[in-house]
Amino acid sequence: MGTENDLTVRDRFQALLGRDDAHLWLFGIGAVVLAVLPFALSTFWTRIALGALMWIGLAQSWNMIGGYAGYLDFGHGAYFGVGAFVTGIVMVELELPFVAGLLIAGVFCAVLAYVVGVPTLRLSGAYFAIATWAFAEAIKELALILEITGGTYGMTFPTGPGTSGIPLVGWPDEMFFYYLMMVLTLGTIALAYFLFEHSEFGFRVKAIRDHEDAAQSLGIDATKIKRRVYVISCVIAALFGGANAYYITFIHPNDVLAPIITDQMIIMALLGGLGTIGGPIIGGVLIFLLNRLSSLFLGNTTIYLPLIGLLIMVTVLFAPSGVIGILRGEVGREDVKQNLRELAEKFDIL
Amino acid sequence: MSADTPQQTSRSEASPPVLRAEGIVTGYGDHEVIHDVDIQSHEGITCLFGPNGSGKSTLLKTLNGIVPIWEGTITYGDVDLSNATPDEIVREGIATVPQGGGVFGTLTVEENLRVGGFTVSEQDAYRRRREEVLDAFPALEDKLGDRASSLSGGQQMMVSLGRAMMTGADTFLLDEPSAGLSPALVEDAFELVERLVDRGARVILIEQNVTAALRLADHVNILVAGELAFDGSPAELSDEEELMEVYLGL
Amino acid sequence: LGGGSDRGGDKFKFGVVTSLSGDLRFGGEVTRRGYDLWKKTINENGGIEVDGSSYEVELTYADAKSDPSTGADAASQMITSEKVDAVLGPYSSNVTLAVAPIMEKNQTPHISGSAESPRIWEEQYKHTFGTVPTVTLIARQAAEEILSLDPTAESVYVSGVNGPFSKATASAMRDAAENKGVEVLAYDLNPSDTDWTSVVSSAKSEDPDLHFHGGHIGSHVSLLKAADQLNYDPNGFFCHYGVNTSDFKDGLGGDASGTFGATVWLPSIERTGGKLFGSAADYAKAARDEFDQSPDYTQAASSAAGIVYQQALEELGAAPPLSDTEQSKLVSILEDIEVQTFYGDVTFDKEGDFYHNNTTTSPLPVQLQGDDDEAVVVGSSASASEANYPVSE
Amino acid sequence: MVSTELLSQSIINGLLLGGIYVTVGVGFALVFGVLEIIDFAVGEYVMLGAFTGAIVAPMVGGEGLLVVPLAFVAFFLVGVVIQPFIHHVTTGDRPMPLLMGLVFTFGLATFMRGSILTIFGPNTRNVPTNALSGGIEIGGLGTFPEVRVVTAVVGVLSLVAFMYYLYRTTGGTAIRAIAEDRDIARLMGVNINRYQSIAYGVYAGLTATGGVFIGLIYSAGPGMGLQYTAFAFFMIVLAGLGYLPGIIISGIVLGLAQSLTAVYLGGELVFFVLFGMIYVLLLVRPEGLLGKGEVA
Amino acid sequence: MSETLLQTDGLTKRFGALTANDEITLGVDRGEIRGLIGPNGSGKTTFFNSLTGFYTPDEGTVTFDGTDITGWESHRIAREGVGRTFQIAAPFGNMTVRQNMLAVQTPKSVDEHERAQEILEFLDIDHIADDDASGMSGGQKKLLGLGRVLMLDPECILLDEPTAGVNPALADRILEHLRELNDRGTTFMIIEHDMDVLKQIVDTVSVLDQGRHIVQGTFEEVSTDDRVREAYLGSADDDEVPV
Ligand SMILES: Nc1ncnc2c1ncn2[C@@H]1O[C@H](COP(=O)(O)OP(=O)(O)OP(=O)(O)O)[C@@H](O)[C@H]1O
Ligand SMILES: Nc1ncnc2c1ncn2[C@@H]1O[C@H](COP(=O)(O)OP(=O)(O)OP(=O)(O)O)[C@@H](O)[C@H]1O
Ligand SMILES: [Mg+2]
Ligand SMILES: [Mg+2]
Repeated sequence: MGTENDLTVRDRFQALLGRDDAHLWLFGIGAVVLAVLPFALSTFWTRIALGALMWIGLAQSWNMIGGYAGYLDFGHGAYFGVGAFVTGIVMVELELPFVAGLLIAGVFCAVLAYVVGVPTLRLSGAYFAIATWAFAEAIKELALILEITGGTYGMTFPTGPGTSGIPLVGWPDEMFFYYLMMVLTLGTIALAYFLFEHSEFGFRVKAIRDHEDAAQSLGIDATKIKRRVYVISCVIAALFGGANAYYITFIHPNDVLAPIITDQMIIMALLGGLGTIGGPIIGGVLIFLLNRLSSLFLGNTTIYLPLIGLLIMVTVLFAPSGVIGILRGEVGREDVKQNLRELAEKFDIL
Repeated sequence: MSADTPQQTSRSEASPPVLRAEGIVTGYGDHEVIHDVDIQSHEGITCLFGPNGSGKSTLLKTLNGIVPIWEGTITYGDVDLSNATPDEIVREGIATVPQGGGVFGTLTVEENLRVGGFTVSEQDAYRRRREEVLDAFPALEDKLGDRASSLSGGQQMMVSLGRAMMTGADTFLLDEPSAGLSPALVEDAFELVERLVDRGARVILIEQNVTAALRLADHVNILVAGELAFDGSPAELSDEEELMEVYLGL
Repeated sequence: LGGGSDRGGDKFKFGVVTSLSGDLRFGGEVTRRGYDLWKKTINENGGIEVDGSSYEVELTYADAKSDPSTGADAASQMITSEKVDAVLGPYSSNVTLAVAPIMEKNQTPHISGSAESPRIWEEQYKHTFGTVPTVTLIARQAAEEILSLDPTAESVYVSGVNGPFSKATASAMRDAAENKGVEVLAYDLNPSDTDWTSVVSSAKSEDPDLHFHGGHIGSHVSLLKAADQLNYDPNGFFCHYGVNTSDFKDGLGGDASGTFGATVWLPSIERTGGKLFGSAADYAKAARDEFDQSPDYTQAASSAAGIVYQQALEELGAAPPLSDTEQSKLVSILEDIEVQTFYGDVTFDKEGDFYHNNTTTSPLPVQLQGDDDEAVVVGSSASASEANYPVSE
Repeated sequence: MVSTELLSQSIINGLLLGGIYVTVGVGFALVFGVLEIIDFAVGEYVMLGAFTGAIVAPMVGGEGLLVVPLAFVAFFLVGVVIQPFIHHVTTGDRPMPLLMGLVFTFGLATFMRGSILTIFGPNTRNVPTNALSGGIEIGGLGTFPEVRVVTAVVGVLSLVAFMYYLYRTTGGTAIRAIAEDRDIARLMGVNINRYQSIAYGVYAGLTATGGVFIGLIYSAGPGMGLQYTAFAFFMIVLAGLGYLPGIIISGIVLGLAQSLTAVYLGGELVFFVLFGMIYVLLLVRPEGLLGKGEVA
Repeated sequence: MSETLLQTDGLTKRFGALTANDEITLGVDRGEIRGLIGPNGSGKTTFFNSLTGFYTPDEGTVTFDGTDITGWESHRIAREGVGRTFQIAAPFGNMTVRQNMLAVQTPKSVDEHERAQEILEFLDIDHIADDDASGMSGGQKKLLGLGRVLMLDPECILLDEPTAGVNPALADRILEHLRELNDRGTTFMIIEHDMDVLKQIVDTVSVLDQGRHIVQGTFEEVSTDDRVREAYLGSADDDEVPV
């Protein structure tokens, strides 16, 4: 090995990140790798990859409102589910192709998010979190009793050639969905980057997160900016919801509107690193794979549940800025020791 | 006014021990803020001046145990307090009046005093101290049942000082007690500090209201960028024209 | 990474997609015992015989984690990575409904030993079959028999959980009552984790002769506990699914006695018998030896699903691994198959609302009786025991 | 055909259901209002309490009530040990301490639920009791299930005990002082670690005790916690954040809404009505039903 | 030429039973520096909050440059030309000091980066420009608050105790800069408890007591007014001991 011997992987990673155009490079390389990936994978692994892509996108969409704007949206999954059902209703009831369903779902959820956002975004902190949670639960219960969603019997999507509405692809197979998710996810990441990391808009969003009153006094229209972020992030969740529904072909309120959908987005964003571009990517891949592949490594047991629980606790304890914090070198051995020392002090309870 | 004839307690007869910090180095995270500073509580009022961000509050917080020190020693008389926790330090007889008073707004005045006397397990001692406090600040007597947040700024400062007295301390650490108070209340605040000293206490006082504080000071320290730029009497300070002008705006 | 290794041809390989974790883990475990026992027994007997040579059976599991999309991925894993010859299906209709399309896409045969929801068969999936008659049939027939017990009930209160399986069950119960001309006082659907005192209070004020309830075990337990707390006691409770499980009996801690249920199979039942296990009793013994607990009908139906494959493969006469055309042929064989088993006779409907569902095996009402709450068949069938009715404790 | 008996029975059911929610809400209101912890594990303490009942009761003669003191002490100790971790993640220079606490306890809840599921399996278990079974009929009014009555009484009594501790004792005053400003409380000589641990321990113990009762009423299952977590949140919102006595009102409102909706509007609608109501109430009255809560 | 820039008319704000601002009628002329004094709790900060849209006044109107801005949202008022600082420092804690400056909604024409740097240098906090704002000392946070409102560059700036807790040497420089800005046309209203500061800088002073606007005049007039002495100054300019 040459003189670069002394550089650890982390140093190199940091060096790369330090470059001005690093993000562009990473994004480009990532996109190319993703584009050729399915040719190297079996159908099963393609499915896993597309699942991971979807969760990255979902985690990033939550990160927009939760991480960047600081509004803990505990009902984000509602839009995933509503997107799924609207897409389905358009396809089943109106017999329109999938593409139309997805677009209508996007528009529908934009309007819904706007209408919901106006009163709900007036709340903050725990109030906002609980309100959105209750909202999402109410939506789920509504879907269970409505006729048009299939109620508790769920909804089956039309499949087969022609249902997608995209002439190039006949029968929508895994490849189709892989590229669909890839486009959605890369689009989400690029959007998040330009909105939050590459414009004054991003500073304003963060200013609102840190001190809303002060932001207002400096001419920042908090109401409008929050609403914009909320609508964008909800529409993204809805698009993923619609795409996923057509892919799975069967949806049920208890599945696509389950609170665990939101919980996962939050955990992924947080574990990876809140309010960053890379965080949800890392967190999304990590948690999704752990969830989906745990049985390959751990056998058929539920032991992965307590393990995920532990992983979350340990991350919060020692790497509050998430895995991205570790990669950036914010969490070194010294910090862990320091953390342990401080923690030990808190056990002085006698 | 009772200020002239303070109730003599057994404590105030002997001068309290000296609180002495030597070679203090500390900071936040990796960022060192205080670089090898010595400071001690002199007889009467020891003032600590310095520009914003020079580390005054940080230094004070090492003395009361909120900020742990990286290097150096802190002693109180012959007790080593270098690694002591805030409650141990309070029990030794060192009380803090935080910036702005820091009263517990949702608690009543009485309850604030009770929290102040938290370390006092003996009922008699507790009652005696409470008497002393009400003696020193008669204005509080009518307000005992009121929420502390409903009091005026000056009254809140009385609560804060009274609460510190409840701990039974004879050394007081005060962080900008006059900040934000109206002129009448600034007067009050300084008068209250003087009363503490009259009762035999030693005080370390951070102030930006340099003019007023200098009138009371028995000893002056000036902290600049985490290092001690001056350590001496007010009289000696008046010779240091440059210091006075650059850091104290005088 | 990449595809699964090319498998050798000495064994028939079946993929099992079922929920081994998550909310449905209990049912998933039951199906797993059924599939495992079939595999063990057939391998002890030398395997599946095709053209004179025998091939052992290999099962490979994938956990659906009670989640449809995980189930779909698991199914895909079975087909594309594990390259299985056929698939044994999941527990619960939601997961089945997500797995079935994968089977259609890959034209892989798929038999479920436990799915009972009518929704599955309405979709008319060509490659999916089920050995348990849909709950629409089970609940209706059992209900009709219970309604015929003496003294004949004049009114019934129907409650249920608002879930796909449970709602189908409750509505079948209601249909049964309407068929028999019994007054249905209410048809009351609730979320599964609701507080059942409301249902009980409404029911109590209606004062029905019988109370029918469609749900899973948890809701039965809550309902019956609430009934106990509010001193509500009609002549009998009929709950489906799962009164004959330890989960139900443990959950009620000794108060389960007298509850009516429905089944298509019991260890004590008389069936023609046939392949692999000579009789229901033989099967029950084998199951107890293996798992140390009595099998219920879901487990039996899961084992029967294996036996159906066994006979179909014998008829097909192709050695493993099966080619795509052989898999398609296997599906056509399944469509026409008639198998006699310890579980009962199995055939699959070829059209109608129960397309590819086995509607041949006949359902029976049961009741928990005696000190250890043994389930016994009651009603009009030849071997039926005397029902404890009106139920006294 | 409106039966007054059914109406009064429904009201009884609603009130007693509210009593069950109170047992869960009390401790939660304390840790939320005083320690500023949004504890996602609240429902899991209920679950653990119920499981303790299911497992220990058969060893003590099949009487679930005997498990209550044990559950309280055991989970008090568990809480005392867990609190320093939560304290650690919600202080210091961490960004968004509220979220950190929330996510940490989310991990804790996942850990608890997953462990129980892995160790004991998914089955529901009975928590037996001989002392409390059946209901007391009061002519014209309806039936009062014994176990539910006792639960509601325990819930209200623990609220009273909490209020007494917080407002009448020095330790309680110290806890309220900590709630306002941890550092200043330390400067008054309060060992904040100890008092926070006590508060959290009492919460964990009480909630687990509530869990034993809930196990007696329903049964114990590893997945039962989630809905109580949701209800605990809604309890404190309706009560008005930080306003302890409001817990009684919110229990009553939730219980009655649930019971009356089920009987008069239809069981399917129960949770839709409940969640919808909570959402709308939060929008129009974030300071709680009584208007005594603090609004962030 | 004296022309009224900011005018309130009967402005009233109540909190429950407490009337924190009681029919305050007060005008600030274009180009002047107005002092606002009064005892703690007399309603000064509330007045600022009512002016800038943080509170909706119960009664009365606010007019700025001829436009009625009563009840406007605060960001609109800020863009209209009324900037303010907070008594309790309110930095955006999870951003760097520089990002705090860049977040401000500035007019499109200026080079934000250059401007931010100039202001940070002037306030003597440029050395920590790329540190997290949450780690600043009390005084530094105040300075950042001032820096941000200077970024906004409004026609009229309301300062809530800009020098409280600020080192006197720096306080002097801040005042000097305010005067400079004032010379270039910015109008100020300053809440300040330090009489020495006020004396140096203000043109006129308004005094609030218990929510009411009791006196207005030059510093000299006001500081010798009996009501003011009684309510506010106490023994500061007097030898009598307050009761
Ligand atoms: N919690 C903290 N985390 C990180 N850095 C801090 C923290 N508190 C203070 N600092 C830094 O330490 C230095 C000293 O701060 P300190 O508060 O002690 O100053 P000070 O002399 O009291 O100033 P002021 O007069 O403005 O109150 C400052 O540069 C500040 O940025
Ligand atoms: N949001 C609020 N809710 C209730 N009461 C309030 C609120 N804001 C201020 N008050 C009350 O209104 C009165 C005026 O407060 P304000 O903050 O305006 O005083 P101030 O003149 O700025 O005092 P100081 O000089 O101490 O800053 C006080 O009695 C205060 O307690
Ligand atoms: Mg300071
Ligand atoms: Mg003010």
